[in-house]
Amino acid sequence: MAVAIEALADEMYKMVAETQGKKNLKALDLTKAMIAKYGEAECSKDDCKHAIRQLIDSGRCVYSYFGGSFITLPHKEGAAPE
Amino acid sequence: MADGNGKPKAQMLDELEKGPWPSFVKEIKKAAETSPVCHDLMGQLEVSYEEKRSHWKHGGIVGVLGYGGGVIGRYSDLPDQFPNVAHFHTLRVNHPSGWFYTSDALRTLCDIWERHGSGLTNMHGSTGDIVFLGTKTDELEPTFKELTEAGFDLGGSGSVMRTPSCCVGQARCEWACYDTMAACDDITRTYQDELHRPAFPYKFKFKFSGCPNDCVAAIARADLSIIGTWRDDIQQDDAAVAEYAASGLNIQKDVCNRCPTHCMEWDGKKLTIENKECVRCMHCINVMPKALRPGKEKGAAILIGAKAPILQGALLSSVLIPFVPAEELLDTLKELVSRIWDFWGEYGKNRERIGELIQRVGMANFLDGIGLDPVPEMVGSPRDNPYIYFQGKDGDQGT
Amino acid sequence: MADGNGKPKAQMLDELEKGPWPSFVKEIKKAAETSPVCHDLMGQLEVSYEEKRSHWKHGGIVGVLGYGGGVIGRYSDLPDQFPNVAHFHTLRVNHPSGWFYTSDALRTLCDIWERHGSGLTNMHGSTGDIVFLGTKTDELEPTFKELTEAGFDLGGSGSVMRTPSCCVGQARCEWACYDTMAACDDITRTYQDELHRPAFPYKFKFKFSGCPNDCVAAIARADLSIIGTWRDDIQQDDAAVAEYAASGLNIQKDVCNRCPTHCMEWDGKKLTIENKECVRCMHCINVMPKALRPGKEKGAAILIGAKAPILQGALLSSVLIPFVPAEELLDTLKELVSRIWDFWGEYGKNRERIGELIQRVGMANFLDGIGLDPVPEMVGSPRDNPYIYFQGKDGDQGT
Amino acid sequence: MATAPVKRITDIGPPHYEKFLHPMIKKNYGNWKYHETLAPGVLCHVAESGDRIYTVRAGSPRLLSVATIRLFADLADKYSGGYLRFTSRNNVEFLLEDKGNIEPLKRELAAAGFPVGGTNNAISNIVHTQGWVHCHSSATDASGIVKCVMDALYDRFTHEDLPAKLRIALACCLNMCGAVHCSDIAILGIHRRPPKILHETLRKVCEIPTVIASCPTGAIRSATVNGNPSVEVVEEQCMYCGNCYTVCPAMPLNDPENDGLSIWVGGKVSNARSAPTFSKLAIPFIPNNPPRWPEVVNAVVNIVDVYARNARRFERVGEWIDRIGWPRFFELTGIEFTRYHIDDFKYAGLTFARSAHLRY
Amino acid sequence: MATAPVKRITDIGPPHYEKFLHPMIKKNYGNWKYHETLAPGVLCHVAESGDRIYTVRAGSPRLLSVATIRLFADLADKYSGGYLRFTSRNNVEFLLEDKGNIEPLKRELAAAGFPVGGTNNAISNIVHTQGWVHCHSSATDASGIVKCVMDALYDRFTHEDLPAKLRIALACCLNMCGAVHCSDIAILGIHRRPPKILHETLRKVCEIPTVIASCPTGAIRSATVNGNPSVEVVEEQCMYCGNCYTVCPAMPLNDPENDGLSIWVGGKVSNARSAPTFSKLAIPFIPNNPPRWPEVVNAVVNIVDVYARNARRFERVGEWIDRIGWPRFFELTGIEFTRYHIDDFKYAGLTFARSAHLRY
Ligand code: SRM
Ligand code: SRM
Ligand code: SRM
Ligand code: SRM
Ligand code: SF4
Ligand code: SF4
Ligand code: SF4
Ligand code: SF4
Ligand code: SF4
Ligand code: SF4
Ligand code: SF4
Ligand code: SF4
Repeated sequence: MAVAIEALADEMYKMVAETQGKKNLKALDLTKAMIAKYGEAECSKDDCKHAIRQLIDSGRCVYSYFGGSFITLPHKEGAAPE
Repeated sequence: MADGNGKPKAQMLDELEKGPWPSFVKEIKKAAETSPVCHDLMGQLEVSYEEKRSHWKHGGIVGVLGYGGGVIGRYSDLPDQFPNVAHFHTLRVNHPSGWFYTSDALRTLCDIWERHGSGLTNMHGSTGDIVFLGTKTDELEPTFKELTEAGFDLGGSGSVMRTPSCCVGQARCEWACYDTMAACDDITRTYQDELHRPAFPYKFKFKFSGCPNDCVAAIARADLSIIGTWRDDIQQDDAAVAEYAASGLNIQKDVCNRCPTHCMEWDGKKLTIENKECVRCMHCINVMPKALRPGKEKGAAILIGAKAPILQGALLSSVLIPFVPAEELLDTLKELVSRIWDFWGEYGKNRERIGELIQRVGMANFLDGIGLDPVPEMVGSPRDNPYIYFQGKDGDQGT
Repeated sequence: MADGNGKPKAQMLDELEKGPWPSFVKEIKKAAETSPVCHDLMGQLEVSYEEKRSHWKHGGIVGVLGYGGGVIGRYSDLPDQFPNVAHFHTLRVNHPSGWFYTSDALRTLCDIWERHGSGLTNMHGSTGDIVFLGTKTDELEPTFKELTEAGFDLGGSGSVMRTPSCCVGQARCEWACYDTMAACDDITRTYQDELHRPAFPYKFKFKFSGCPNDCVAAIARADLSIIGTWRDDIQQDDAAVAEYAASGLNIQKDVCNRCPTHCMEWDGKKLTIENKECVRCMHCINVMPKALRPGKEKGAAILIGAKAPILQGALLSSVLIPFVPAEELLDTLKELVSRIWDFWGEYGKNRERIGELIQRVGMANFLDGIGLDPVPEMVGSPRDNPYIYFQGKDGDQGT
Repeated sequence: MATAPVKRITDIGPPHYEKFLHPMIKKNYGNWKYHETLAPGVLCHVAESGDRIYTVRAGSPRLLSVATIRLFADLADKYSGGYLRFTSRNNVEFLLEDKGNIEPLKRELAAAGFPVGGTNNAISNIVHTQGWVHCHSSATDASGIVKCVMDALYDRFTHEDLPAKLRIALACCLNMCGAVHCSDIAILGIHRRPPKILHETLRKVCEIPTVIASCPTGAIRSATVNGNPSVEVVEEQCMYCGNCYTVCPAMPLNDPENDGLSIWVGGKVSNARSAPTFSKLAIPFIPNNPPRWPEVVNAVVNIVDVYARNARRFERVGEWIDRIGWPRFFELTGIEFTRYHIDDFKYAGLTFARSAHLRY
Repeated sequence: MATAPVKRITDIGPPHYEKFLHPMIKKNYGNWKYHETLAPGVLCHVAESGDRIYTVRAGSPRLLSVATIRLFADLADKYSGGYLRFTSRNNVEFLLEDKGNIEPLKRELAAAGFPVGGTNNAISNIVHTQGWVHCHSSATDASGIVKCVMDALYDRFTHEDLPAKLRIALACCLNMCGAVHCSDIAILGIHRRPPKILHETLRKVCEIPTVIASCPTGAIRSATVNGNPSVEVVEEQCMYCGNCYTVCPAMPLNDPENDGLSIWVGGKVSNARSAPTFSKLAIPFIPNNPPRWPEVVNAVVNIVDVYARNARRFERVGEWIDRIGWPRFFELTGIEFTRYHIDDFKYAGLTFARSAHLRY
């Protein structure tokens, strides 16, 4: 049975939260991790895409950019003035 | 500046109001009339001019909700001195194909930007977007809201498909071998998700040129360069050729001698083109537009891989599909793109453009990966080194 | 073979006696008439033909006393079956410049080789040596003794200067822009030590061609390629040009259109060469030898770095000194060579040819190392990537 | 960041271009027959139907205030039925049905300070980037230099008297936003010192493995600084590309004394005659000298002038140099040939002069 | 090895060439004016002095017995005052003062089986290497293939009816002894399997670090085999260059089933017209098929014939292909284009078709 989108999103969120500050994750990293975990049959690329979209649209995560785009927890920018 | 709002005079920048070419400093000053932000921009820029260095800092996280691209975060490193540009983000607004506008559309954009930002723009950015130059984090979402309500959307930034662009094509050019504007618009629309939500290893650009003159420089700066061309013979009007000759054009010297394959002959009366050897460079057509025209069997070549030099040196796109008839172009392109993106997603490293990936894994492996057969049109010439990785198992006698 | 000495018949090799082109099998058989070694060579070769593989083994250490080059050791891997070729070393005998001989000199060589080896030769090896093909270890020294007594010496192998070679040059060619034979002979003689006693990181080859036709393929296979050329204008005999035209040569098509810089014009009567743009390719001269000749101010260009593909891909030599007047050539060359060898000795790795070293350290650093100034003639074009290592310290404003 | 409004509109893409097309263009779309040039900056495209559309192209500084855009809009309303477009080189084009409108439009543009030209064998607008106006990465300004160079080349924009098209582009750092690497003349901002390392910031905002991996020459190594993990740069291995700065804001390369410009020549994009090709190094370094950058202006004008005097008809800069050879290019322009011109990057060997084709 | 004799002569170099020069050559050395071709293989060089020297060039198998060399010496005595030379492509040239000797010499050469020709737009001798006659490294034979190909091209040697010079070369392994890499047509022996490792021998005769360093692709790794240090080869990374075998005899590549030949085209050495250039891959693999290698012979003859029919005057093979394009070369010759033709080595990217210059 396919993994629910919400469950994927939660799991992705956990990954992002855990690696925050240590390693920047890309959408592709999250997708590959989920597929590795559940297998392509249970969790398609498209499912992951929807999960990421949910994660972002809900505001739980945001995209960041440092030479490449990553998915991260919302936070105030280092460069932004106080 | 002269308006005495307490800021130092921009003496160096004032020098750039002189001279006949339109002045960007005048533009900033014009905008300053209604936008205080522009005073601080002038101020900080004057400091840069004095110190010979940028005073901007990276910004990585700002954007509009749900999108991962379309906004470039930017902060001043002199925020105390120039508080109005402490934030100075840009919005990249997706331009309409071919950069066509009505006066009303332009005014709508102006109004939105005057309300929410500096009132300064680039028409356009190098990728082709309408660039709204400088606003605060708070204004991003409201600007976006007004833009979408007016029918505009953001363009790309980050690891996404970037805003595709195209030459004026069939709208005003007799040489366009396919409908560049339709193709550009269709691809932009089809891949909205890929444009707004970064899911790629790095950026991916499309550019559409209607003929080999390549008026959007697709071959130099697009990961996928779609360049119009034709398959049959150049259309030739002998009477018009004669007119050019009569009017003083030196056909031997300026046309035949400059043909890269020397496949044209001019005997003083009749121009003969050995079309089999013509490489469709456009030169003769460019010189004699009334006499020569691209053939009737029109379409495009699809080339892959161009990019700027960072990191391993610049690349030009190279031929992937030598010819697709105009009618089949969009289907072929979409089918192809999905396979390319899959392969890239699977094997591409962070910040690795498709052209770099192809170089790393080898073109033949890339072709295998996307399911295309090798054809000689893909190479300038076959390999000259003997370092061939033969496939297959022991005892394989074939090639 | 048909002589019934107990060896299997060479049925496959016999097939190679057929056909109009002179047969190497016939040569081996001729030699077999006086040399039993050749029977075993035929035998082993027939086995190779049957099994589709070489039956020779490496042999690295044989040679003549005091020399580190000139002999290639070779052993059979079927010594029991073919004891006469259990050892089958070759001697590389340094040929006279231009491969000129008298009948007597040839007979002397034949006599020596018949006494001491297989009686088989290569006239000549790819580097240019007389190759004495196949003898035993014991015979090396006696062969060498007789050779030197007859005025011949060994050529190169291993990490030495290899036997230099040259085109026929001024001995029989009207185009030779310097005396290739004298230069080749002088360099060979000057560097006898470097030829015989391996002191380099790897092999080093010289080849001398009298003009850009490059009849010894210097640019493709010599570490130092000396190619004759001229600095002034092509010598032109208008009457002779007219004769060629009259005799049916299509000067426009076959000469002017094929000139790489299109610097020739033919108006049906007069040929005009824009000599400033001529790249001295030789084509027009080749086609009309009676009408056109190299200029009078003759000399050579010195190019560096050619080699076969192992390991990093083949290299062509590239321009190091664009022009040296013929009179100064030998002095310049020797001065240059000593600096090049010093640099190579200092920085070259084992099995690194000079061309590979230059690529590794960069041409500019190499030029610094040998004390030559950069000139634009050295490059096909300047760099197209922006990855410049600027020299000098902080605050250095210069270039 | 604001929370999503109920009916947030997203992913609509740009407006469809058809809405913005002049009726005559819509009618003759895909059916143009040929074109003529009426004057520099003024084209006439003739359709199979016999219809004629007139294009008037005006130069633009690209950095435009809304005031100026509104001016263009007003001019469009007055002369071209409200229809206009921008070009791939950031010029503005008015699309006129009525030939009689050409001259009045040109007059108004002139009065407002916008030159008409840039077509055919003219120098068109300079494709350029952000510079000190917006980019953190810039080794020089963009708009300012463009202004100075175009002031000097003004007549080359309004006249079509060059041997062929001549395309100039400027990028303010090695990222080369724009088609700078394939321009007849490219002006490129360059750094010449390795990045400084802001160890404190680095610790907070950068991933060390990513930083190390970002360096194409392997010049960045991990290091412990004041007891904390950080990185160091092997200075001799750095060629100032700025890639580390792109992935890590704590490694700025700005250096007022050593930043500056370089000039590149002979690139092209079109397939006309010769294949597209990269620009090659002409001048390795010119110091930043704001506000008018006289050295850059002189360098560019000199190359343009020498080209204009020497090239044959239809020879782009690179094609001209191909014919006369690089030695003569350096001789004619008086530019010095240095060690920096000799390639030492990936394909270095292939750029050496690997033939005896020599001109003296 | 023998001990040194008391008066051992060393380092004398080759005999000075002057001793071997025909008196007429000595007299006119450096003063030749022009030359003419009297017949294929027969040249006449005319000196400023008016003197004429006649050259008769005969084909040779290169691998010569002393018997044949003596035959040449005898012919030289009879017809050319005892003077002769060999060419850079291993032909023999007799240098005649007396025009009347040309025909008798040609007759005697013909009788002895040595064809006269190879000049101008003929196919000259095939530059080649040792093959199974002497080299351990060879993936194929040399002399045998050359014999078969030249048998088939015999008329192309004795006639000068090609569009231009056509140079063929053969090398029996990737070391490419000879100018194989710059030939109009090159025949190259290739291995297609990684080396076998003779661990016992390796232990005794090879230095492991040297072996590892020898591999250009880094395919060789150290390994412990039967408790002893040795190496292993990552098979997918090996492209069979044989360099490890050159430095270590314990890593032979011979493999009768997989060794064979490849065909390369379009290289040249001369600077005439186009610059010197490398040969490019035409046929990736042809199995060894001794004694007459029919597939190789047919492949070469086919390319020569197609070239002869299609090229224009003075177009070398590579120049012809440049004009017609590679797609048409493959079409006209019927050779299949495969993945192996696409470069994936160091400069791969530069060999892709980086323009829209396309022929259909
Ligand atoms: C705004 C714009 C320049 C302009 O003034 O027009 C621009 C600005 C930046 N570019 Fe660009 N690029 C812009 C078009 C280009 C182009 C031209 C094109 O798209 O046709 C290129 C060359 C083509 C290509 O993609 O290879 C280009 C090649 C780069 C690169 C090098 C990419 C590479 O793979 O080599 C970088 C570096 C990076 O991505 O980290 C870069 C990075 C950047 C960044 C985001 C700087 C950074 O490292 O974060 C710049 C933000 C400047 C700012 O403050 O706004 N920009 N950039 C152009 C986008 C406007 C628009 O959307 O229309
Ligand atoms: C409007 C524009 C396309 C657009 O959608 O915006 C355009 C429009 C035309 N181009 Fe272009 N080209 C345009 C950018 C380009 C570019 C891209 C660039 O400059 O970055 C190129 C490639 C440049 C390069 O090679 O570096 C380009 C290379 C050409 C060529 C080839 C010239 C050559 O000999 O190399 C032609 C043919 C000609 O001019 O003879 C051409 C011809 C034309 C024609 C004549 C086509 C036609 O029949 O309508 C158009 C009027 C040209 C003129 O300016 O004389 N167009 N053209 C672009 C105007 C830019 C500007 O404002 O100046
Ligand atoms: C005898 C020899 C030099 C030597 O010292 O041994 C020689 C002698 C001449 N060469 Fe050569 N070339 C000789 C090897 C070469 C080579 C090297 C090679 O083949 O390995 C080349 C470079 C080949 C290449 O480019 O791959 C060579 C490229 C030329 C050319 C340029 C042809 C072209 O169009 O590319 C000419 C000019 C011509 O033939 O028009 C030329 C012309 C000549 C002339 C006409 C020069 C002269 O005026 O005497 C000589 C008689 C040529 C003929 O065969 O028709 N020679 N010539 C070599 C004869 C080899 C043989 O036995 O066939
Ligand atoms: C005999 C000869 C071939 C022939 O049949 O003519 C030859 C034979 C060998 N060559 Fe060679 N090379 C011969 C001319 C060449 C040439 C041509 C030239 O000198 O003009 C080349 C290409 C030019 C160059 O130097 O790059 C050549 C490039 C090589 C290479 C690759 C070198 C490289 O840097 O890429 C090797 C491999 C090596 O040195 O380990 C090699 C190695 C060898 C060895 C020593 C094999 C080995 O690995 O130990 C061969 C010994 C064969 C044998 O059993 O006699 N041979 N070799 C040629 C020398 C005869 C002579 O002295 O006249
Ligand atoms: S690329 Fe070709 S079709 Fe498009 S505008 Fe330029 S000339 Fe016209
Ligand atoms: S399009 Fe180009 S290649 Fe074709 S005939 Fe015209 S000039 Fe020649
Ligand atoms: S290289 Fe030139 S000088 Fe030497 S033989 Fe050939 S044509 Fe004559
Ligand atoms: S030598 Fe070559 S470049 Fe010079 S004029 Fe003759 S054909 Fe042209
Ligand atoms: S070229 Fe460099 S400095 Fe200029 S806008 Fe692009 S990234 Fe910024
Ligand atoms: S600027 Fe470039 S070369 Fe220098 S350290 Fe940074 S990434 Fe490396
Ligand atoms: S090419 Fe290879 S096999 Fe042939 S002789 Fe040279 S080293 Fe030996
Ligand atoms: S044959 Fe070449 S690639 Fe293969 S292991 Fe040996 S050295 Fe490496």
